[in-house]
Amino acid sequence: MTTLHTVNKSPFEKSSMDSCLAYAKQGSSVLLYEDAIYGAIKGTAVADKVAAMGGVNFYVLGPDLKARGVSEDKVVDGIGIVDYAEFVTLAAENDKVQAWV
Amino acid sequence: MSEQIKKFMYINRRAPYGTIYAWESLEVVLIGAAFDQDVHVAFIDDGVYQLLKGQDTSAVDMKNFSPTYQALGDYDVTKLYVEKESLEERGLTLEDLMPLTYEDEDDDWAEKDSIRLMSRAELADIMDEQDILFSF
Amino acid sequence: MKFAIQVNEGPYQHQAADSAYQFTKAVLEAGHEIMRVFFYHDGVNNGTNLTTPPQDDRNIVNRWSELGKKHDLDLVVCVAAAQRRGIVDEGEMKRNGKSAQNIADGFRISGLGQLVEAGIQSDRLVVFGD
Amino acid sequence: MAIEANGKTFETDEEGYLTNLGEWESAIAEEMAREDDLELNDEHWEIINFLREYYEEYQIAPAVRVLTKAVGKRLGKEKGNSKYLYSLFPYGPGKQACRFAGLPKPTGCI
Repeated sequence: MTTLHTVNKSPFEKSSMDSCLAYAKQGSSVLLYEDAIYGAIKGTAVADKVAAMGGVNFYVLGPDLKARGVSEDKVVDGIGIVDYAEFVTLAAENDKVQAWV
Repeated sequence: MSEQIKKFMYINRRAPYGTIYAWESLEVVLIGAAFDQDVHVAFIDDGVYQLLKGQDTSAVDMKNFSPTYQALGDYDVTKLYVEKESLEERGLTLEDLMPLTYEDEDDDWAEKDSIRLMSRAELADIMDEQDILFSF
Repeated sequence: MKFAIQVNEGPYQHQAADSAYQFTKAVLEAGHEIMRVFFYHDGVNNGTNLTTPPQDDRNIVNRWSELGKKHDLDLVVCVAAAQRRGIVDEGEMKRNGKSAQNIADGFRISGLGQLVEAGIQSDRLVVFGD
Repeated sequence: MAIEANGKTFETDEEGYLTNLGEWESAIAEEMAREDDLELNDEHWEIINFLREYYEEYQIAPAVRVLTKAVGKRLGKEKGNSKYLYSLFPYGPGKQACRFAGLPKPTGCI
């Protein structure tokens, strides 16, 4: 089964993104939103962790990037930028959603 | 109500008392037990602290709900997974946790352990098989 | 597809209440069904009619009520969590001898079983929390 | 609200549940029963004591189905059914017996 993992905490403050990455299987998807968008930015200490996760699809919520003043060109290559409608699509396309709250 | 049986997993990642999440999540598990689904409860990250022995809240005047985990067997909630890595990272072993058991109706009421120690990889496989994941 | 939404955080304190609303709206716009929105933990505070945010900010409670009215949503506040945090409807007010009720329009108070049932009857459960 | 028992006054909530659970004494259960037109016999006490012990051990009142199973195991099969429990406590073992036993009011979750 495929899972959409959602993370909403800054990886610099909380460990939920680390926990999520430890559980995300090949073929699953990870959506970073709310404060977790800081985990999608190039040149940070966590960017390498994201890059090392082969076979996992990463997404970041555009409206939360924009709200926080992070421009889309700062996002790590390969992370898809989605809106709420695409968040819904991801939730529907995967068999279930796991929230790393 | 729907006749289908789903695989339910309640995921506990928080320590008790600092916030109410652990207790209110246990309340859902107890209520959910009446719905005859295939229930699984996972304790990972700080969630393993919920099962620590010797909790005594008398000096902070909060309700000590740790004994309630021991009632889970009566509620037929018998698949409790504790993640090995989370214990190790916190310098804990199974010995530090409350023993939780159930009586197996299909095996002449033999007392069995409810807690199953799982590696992160094993638990990830079990999580993958679930239909519904409740997070608190 | 049938979605169930669980909201664990109160309004204004945490973006989870906003994210849950935006997601719920997007689910409906995509033509899917929302079978229930269940408010748990501090999330029950999304359902109090005593909220009075300043006029230059969004009104999170009214926003739920309006969306609920428009789409006939089942907005359920957990009774156990609500009792702890002082959210009561007419029935709970009488049952517990309180002087007023404060449940917002379109919300109802019910048991935790409604969350479990939402998990059973929906195709997807999506949790928003801290 | 309040209830008089054993020459003392005990505070109760709107539905007659004891406010301070620590104050419970058997006379309170007797008085609550009298107000419900019941007289407590050994069989009632068997259940009330069972509930108190269960609460003491697990910090929750058992769900009715858990109670019936546990009563059946502890007190005999013929007592482990809701018919028997309702015959003792017409308003239900969850509500009435828990009230007599000085347990918290069930939140009515299902």
